[in-house]
Amino acid sequence: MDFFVIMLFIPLVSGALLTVVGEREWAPNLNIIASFGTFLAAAGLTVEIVANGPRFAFGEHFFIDSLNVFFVALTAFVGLTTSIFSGPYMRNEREHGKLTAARLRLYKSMYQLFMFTMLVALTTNNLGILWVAMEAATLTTVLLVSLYRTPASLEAAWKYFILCGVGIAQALFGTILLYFAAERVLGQTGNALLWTHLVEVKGQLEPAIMALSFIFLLVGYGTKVGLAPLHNWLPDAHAEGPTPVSAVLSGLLLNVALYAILRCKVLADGAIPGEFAGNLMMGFGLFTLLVAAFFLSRQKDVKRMFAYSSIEHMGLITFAFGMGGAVANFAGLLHMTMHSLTKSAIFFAVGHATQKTGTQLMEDIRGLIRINPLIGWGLMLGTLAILGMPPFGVFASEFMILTYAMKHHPWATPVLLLALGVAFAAIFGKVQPMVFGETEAKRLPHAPAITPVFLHLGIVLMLGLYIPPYLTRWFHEAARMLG
Amino acid sequence: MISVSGLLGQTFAILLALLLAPLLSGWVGQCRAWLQSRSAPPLLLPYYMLHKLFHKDVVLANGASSLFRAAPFVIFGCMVLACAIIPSLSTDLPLAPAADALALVGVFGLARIFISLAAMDVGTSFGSLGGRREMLVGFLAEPALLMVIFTLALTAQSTSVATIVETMARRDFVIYPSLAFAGIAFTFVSLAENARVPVDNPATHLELTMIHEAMILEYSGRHLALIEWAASLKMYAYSCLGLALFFPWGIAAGDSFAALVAAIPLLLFKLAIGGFLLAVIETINAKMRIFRAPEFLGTAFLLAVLGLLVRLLLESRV
Amino acid sequence: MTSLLPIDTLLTAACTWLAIGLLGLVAPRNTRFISKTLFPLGALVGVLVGLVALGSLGGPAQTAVLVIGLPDLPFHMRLDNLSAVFALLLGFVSAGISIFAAGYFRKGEGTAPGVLCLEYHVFLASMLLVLLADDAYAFMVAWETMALSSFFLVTTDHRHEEIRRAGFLYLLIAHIGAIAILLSFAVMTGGAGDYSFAGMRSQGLSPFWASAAYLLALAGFGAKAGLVPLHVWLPEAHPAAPSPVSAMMSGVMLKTAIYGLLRVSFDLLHETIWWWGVVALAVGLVTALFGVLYSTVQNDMKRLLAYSSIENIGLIAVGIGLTQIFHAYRMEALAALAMTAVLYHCLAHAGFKSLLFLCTGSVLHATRERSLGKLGGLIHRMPWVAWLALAGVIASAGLPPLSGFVSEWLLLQSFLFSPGLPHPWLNMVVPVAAALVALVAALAGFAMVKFYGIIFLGQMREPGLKDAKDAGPWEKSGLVWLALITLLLGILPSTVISRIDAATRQLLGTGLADKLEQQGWWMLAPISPERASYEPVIFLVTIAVALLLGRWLVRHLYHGRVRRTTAWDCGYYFQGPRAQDTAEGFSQPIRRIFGPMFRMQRHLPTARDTAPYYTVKVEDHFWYWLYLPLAKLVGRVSTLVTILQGGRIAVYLMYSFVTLLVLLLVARP
Amino acid sequence: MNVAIPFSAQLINLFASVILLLGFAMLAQRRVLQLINLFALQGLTLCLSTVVAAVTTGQSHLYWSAALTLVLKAILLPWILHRLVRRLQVKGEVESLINIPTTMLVGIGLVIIAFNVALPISQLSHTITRGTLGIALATVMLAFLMMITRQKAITQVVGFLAMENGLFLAATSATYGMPMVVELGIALDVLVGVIILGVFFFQIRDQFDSLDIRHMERLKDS
Repeated sequence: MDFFVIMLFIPLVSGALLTVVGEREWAPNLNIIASFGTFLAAAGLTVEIVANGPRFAFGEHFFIDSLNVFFVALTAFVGLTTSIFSGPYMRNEREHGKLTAARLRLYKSMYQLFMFTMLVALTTNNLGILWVAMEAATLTTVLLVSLYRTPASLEAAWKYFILCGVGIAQALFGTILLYFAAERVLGQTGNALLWTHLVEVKGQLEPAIMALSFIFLLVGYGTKVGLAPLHNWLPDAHAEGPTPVSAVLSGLLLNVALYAILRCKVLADGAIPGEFAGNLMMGFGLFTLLVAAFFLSRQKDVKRMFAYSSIEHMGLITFAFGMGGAVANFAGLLHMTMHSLTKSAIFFAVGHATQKTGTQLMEDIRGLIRINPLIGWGLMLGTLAILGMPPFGVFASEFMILTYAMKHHPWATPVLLLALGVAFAAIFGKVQPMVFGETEAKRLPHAPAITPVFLHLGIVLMLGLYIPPYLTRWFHEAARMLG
Repeated sequence: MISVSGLLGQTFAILLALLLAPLLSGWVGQCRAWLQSRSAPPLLLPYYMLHKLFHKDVVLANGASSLFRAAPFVIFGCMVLACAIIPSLSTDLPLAPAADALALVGVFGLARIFISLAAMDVGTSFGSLGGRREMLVGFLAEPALLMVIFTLALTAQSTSVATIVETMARRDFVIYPSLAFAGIAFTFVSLAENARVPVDNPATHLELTMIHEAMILEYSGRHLALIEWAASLKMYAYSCLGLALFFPWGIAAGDSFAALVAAIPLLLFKLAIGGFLLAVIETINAKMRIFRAPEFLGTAFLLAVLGLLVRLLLESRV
Repeated sequence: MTSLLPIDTLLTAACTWLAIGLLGLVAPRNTRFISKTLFPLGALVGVLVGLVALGSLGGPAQTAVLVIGLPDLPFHMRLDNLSAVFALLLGFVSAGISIFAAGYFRKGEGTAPGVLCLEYHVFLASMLLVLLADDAYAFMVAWETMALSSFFLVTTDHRHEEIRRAGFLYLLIAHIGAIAILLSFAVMTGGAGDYSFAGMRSQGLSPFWASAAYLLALAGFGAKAGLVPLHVWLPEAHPAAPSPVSAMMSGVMLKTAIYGLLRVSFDLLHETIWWWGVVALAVGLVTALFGVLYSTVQNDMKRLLAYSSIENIGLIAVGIGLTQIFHAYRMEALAALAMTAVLYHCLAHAGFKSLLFLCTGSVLHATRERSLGKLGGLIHRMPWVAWLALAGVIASAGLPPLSGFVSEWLLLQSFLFSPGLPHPWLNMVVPVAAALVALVAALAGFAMVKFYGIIFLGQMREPGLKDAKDAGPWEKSGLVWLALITLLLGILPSTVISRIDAATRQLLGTGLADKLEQQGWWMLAPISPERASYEPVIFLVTIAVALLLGRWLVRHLYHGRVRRTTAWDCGYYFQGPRAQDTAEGFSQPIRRIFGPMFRMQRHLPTARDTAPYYTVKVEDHFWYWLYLPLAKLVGRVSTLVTILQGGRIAVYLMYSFVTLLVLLLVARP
Repeated sequence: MNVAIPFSAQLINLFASVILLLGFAMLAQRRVLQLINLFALQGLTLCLSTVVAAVTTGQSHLYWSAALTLVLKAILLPWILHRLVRRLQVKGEVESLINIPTTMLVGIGLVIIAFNVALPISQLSHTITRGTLGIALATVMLAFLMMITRQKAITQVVGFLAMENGLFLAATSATYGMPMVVELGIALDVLVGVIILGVFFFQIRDQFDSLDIRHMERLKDS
């Protein structure tokens, strides 16, 4: 059996199945089982790739190497934990009368389809299909964001759709230009959009076209990553969608978009002399980081705040990849992993917290540690982790990024310092009173799933202190591929 | 190391201090009376006082704690130590290495802390007022004294009082302007530290102006005797320190017993002059308001620092 | 298996602390098990750490590499003499605090005891790891874990708004400081990318980059130590924390910052530039003066002590600055003297300040009161605490014969021998600095008299104080332990210095031990006995003999009758507790003399007031000069930035469009 | 630069110019239904241009591409949009944020920019229709401008689709079309997107009683 085929097959089929069977008592479990199956297949695929090296699938249209298998594993894992989390969460939402059975059906099927599109985007070798999958991921999540059908969620979904649609149209223009450049070298074959072919001839691609193409790709996919000033859809979509969706948007979709940029950056770097792509990314990264940090201090809605935090971290990661080089790439990959795990854990905790208190306004949430110590501690530790406090793993990557920046781009460090400081003050100043203090407790109809929160945080903690050697090799391999 | 004559000299110096200190107080009192055209009290009045106080019962306030009772002994012990290490007759003092000039300031500080705490112990209005004022005087006087000592220590390249005195005594006669600054500062500090006019008035019981007296209001009997004795020891110590630092001639340098004996009349003479001058100062000055005291001591501090700087500017040969 | 090296023992100790902490989670609500079993165990480990560190002093440096850490950067550990001195401090002082804590933590005060136990022991272990860390990553991990665990300890009683605020401020400044430290390390790695300390040592940085590294380290470690103007968290966090935690933070944690500063400036940076010393000296002086002045006007006993800690850290920084100046001019003997003063003051302050904080803990438990204005006369009800606190007070005031005096004496000595520096400006400035140090020392006495006098002496200001109970046996033993440390450090300086001299020699290449060993153990004469000497034992014995002899004579020659009656007080009729000085009243002279140093809001009663009252509120200028404007600035920028998110989709599209256009027009490969 | 241009290339350039002209027309158009018709016309022109390219080069998949364009862009999508407008009873007039003449001026500026950006690249092309790359870019930008300036949700969607037209033009003219699988994928995405949008319109109207996007400005931070 081919792990890869199974991995793509399960979410597609289960998505269809969930649409057909509708909302049943066991539907959430089916969702979890499907995600678990995807995760197992992804794990199997990962082991296979780590052991045997890169491979193709479906002719040359899919290509799995150490770079994307890493994202695949991460996506499948977070997909699994999110599905576990969403079980009791969505039931509670239904009890609270926010959702109907039909919506829950839509949610589950779209969730699986969303996983499918992301996995396709991650594994495809064809930059055109990558684009198609990204657009499809947008479409599925638009429906997820507007799940509550409230004016706010509709507005958020509309903005999400239009902004990301336009963004991704620009990415398509970039892809066309890329094809245009590739065609001159590879000829009128179907191979001219295959990354593996492109990367072999990247030195011969016309620099002028590649520069233009990269600008379009960066602006296009960058909209999806949430780079400022293209980020405007992101806080709305995160804040108004259901929390599991916020978790996967923040933890996974942003990563996938950034992955697309990274694949293109490899080509641009090969074609364009100098550090054109890297400089652009560094500029965007720093600007995003700074802007997001200042946004943070003005937030009132907890999910919105953590959405800005995601923007901030995406800025930092983009900056890291912009610097380039094995260390920075490694740090960037590590930071993506840590951010995905931590941010989704935070959203899980936040989800339960908002359900408990019935509000997303931070000033109305108090004393979580008294309502439920585990949620309280989960949110507190998750926040500290995302703020880069050791011994959590986010610090490990921030450590590498900061020291590397200090060494190679010392001019950037004051900006980094300022942004991280402001972000710390903003987030921590708001989360601390939410967790601490006094409150009146309320019980939820369905006991929250706390395991995913601490599972994620446990992994993040472990990775902060000890990164297993095979993981290191894998990361190094991926970082090396990025050049 | 420690010679027999040194030990003898040390013991002698301590005994002399214990004996002479009340006399010095008496002498100053007498001089003051003369200068103010009053009939003078007997020269030995302090001794009578001590005798009387020792024989009286101790009357303790209800709120007094064990610290209150221990303080006079601690203060007395501190003053004895101070007198032991200041070369009054000879510089050959076995106890001298125990505390150099900085530690000497520390000894005075320790005594001050104890007396202030004791003053606060009973919990009366005047007691805490006195304690506070004493600390106010102290925190300005102490650094000024330290600076004076620094100036001299720089000249002598030592903070050991004995070494300073030896260096000062042995030097050729050169005019050190810094010493003038230091001397004036030292005088100011001494006046403040010993509760003399213009900072405090040892003879007053006018409640709102007093410092030292306010602190010891609740003491009686032997405790009061010890405190009074310690106060006179302090004045003696300051006088000897001033004399030793600024007029060191005549203090026996070695362990020769003859020189030591010869130093006694000279010391008495110098103390008599010093006491008289103190009386003069007290007579021609009026007591200041309490909030003038910081300015007064601040001036002392400033002068001492100036002395130090002048010393560095004009007299260093680096 | 080879024999167990000290470093292995210390690492095991750190693990044991962690394990003890985790054990606390087994039965998080079982106060008895946790306080009477786990905390004493922790104390035992502390003693062990102290002994091992003591034993390893003077030996060669030992290293270890752990499996954990980053892929290319496993945790490097190293025990050298500098770490050993501070590990010694950590071990012995924490032992006393843990013993005290065994009696202190009770049910129903904030966080569950089990969680508290975890936080506390993680705090201990992380401090030990900070001292042992030998690469940037291990150091930062341990450093921030320390900050984090102490943050949770500070917010133990998180129900109070101001405690949460204090914790937030603390963690914020600690984190910003940590980023500065991180950048400093990054600079020190140079281009090599080797983050181990060994790699940093071998870097020959240019003066510019070395200075950058030093200044970053000064800012970073200064934020943790409480150097002005990064001190603001300290007077908030210390009062907020439970007393054993305040003691640990003030006594031990601040010293880890000093350790870091020493490590960077004398070990990792191979060259010292003279003006670094001037910077440290100036910052130290300002800090010391600021700290002591503010400590005199505080009305909360723990705030008073917190400001006093700021003062002491300032003095330590002065010493470091002096050492750097001497070291830069190759005057190694003097540098060694100043360095000894620094190390000694670290030890001394750790002892007496934790002693004092623990005493406030006992007072707090006995009276539930932190405000000085509501205490008084506790010496009658709590004699143990009172007399032990007196030891701390005397040491803190820098008076002989206790520990504080020794370090101050050494510091002044090193000032005294400073002339001869080949720099005329320094020659002039340094004595003035000495004068300020003297002033600070004297003011510290004022603050301490206020602290002690108002809490323990006088009449009880509140009727409730009559029920105050003295500390329990566990608390007492902790206090006695720390008082003993203070006493021993006070009277055996020569012995102690000849032990810690190994660290001085490691950092500067020369030390004081040779000279000290020529003289007896009782004598402290760092240069030569003719130049300066101090014999605390003789000093103490002389005073004691005079005291006892006096007492004996008085007892035997005169009768020893004592009568009790009401106080005399010049015959003044009203003698209630309100007649005494209040805490505000006591510090009135300071407020008057140093008025411009404080930001004061005063209300003075007039003669016509029907209900006259007097209030004074003293605040920190730095809030208004630095922090509030900064916060306002961030707020303004945030307001500007949020314009970006105006809600109109057309505008959002335009951002995207303009970005694209700008890139198309401007960006060129 | 006086090279004789083959007739087919002239034809394609003509069609491209028409597409650009239609882009301007859409920018200037106030009525929704007319806008949709213009969009359909643009799709048709695009299809014709693709057919010419297919005939000239003999690339068979370009025929498929042309057919796809015809069905999707010229027939299906306009039809769906028409139905939507009628079902939702969108009022005829569309207000613009900036008045039309100004928009046109900005549009001309954009065209200049687009031509200049595309010029160095199109010279590298060896296809017969290389000049159209600039026109494609200009079309994309004009559509973008339309999305920015129009206040109705439905006009934004038309703008979005017009942008896709520009992209298709770029794909066919500069590179003789993308690989078939990609084109199919893109077409599918566009179709699904429009269907989802259709569903969306109803939801938006239910919640806001209007399709005016000015109602959707409540999520903000400033």
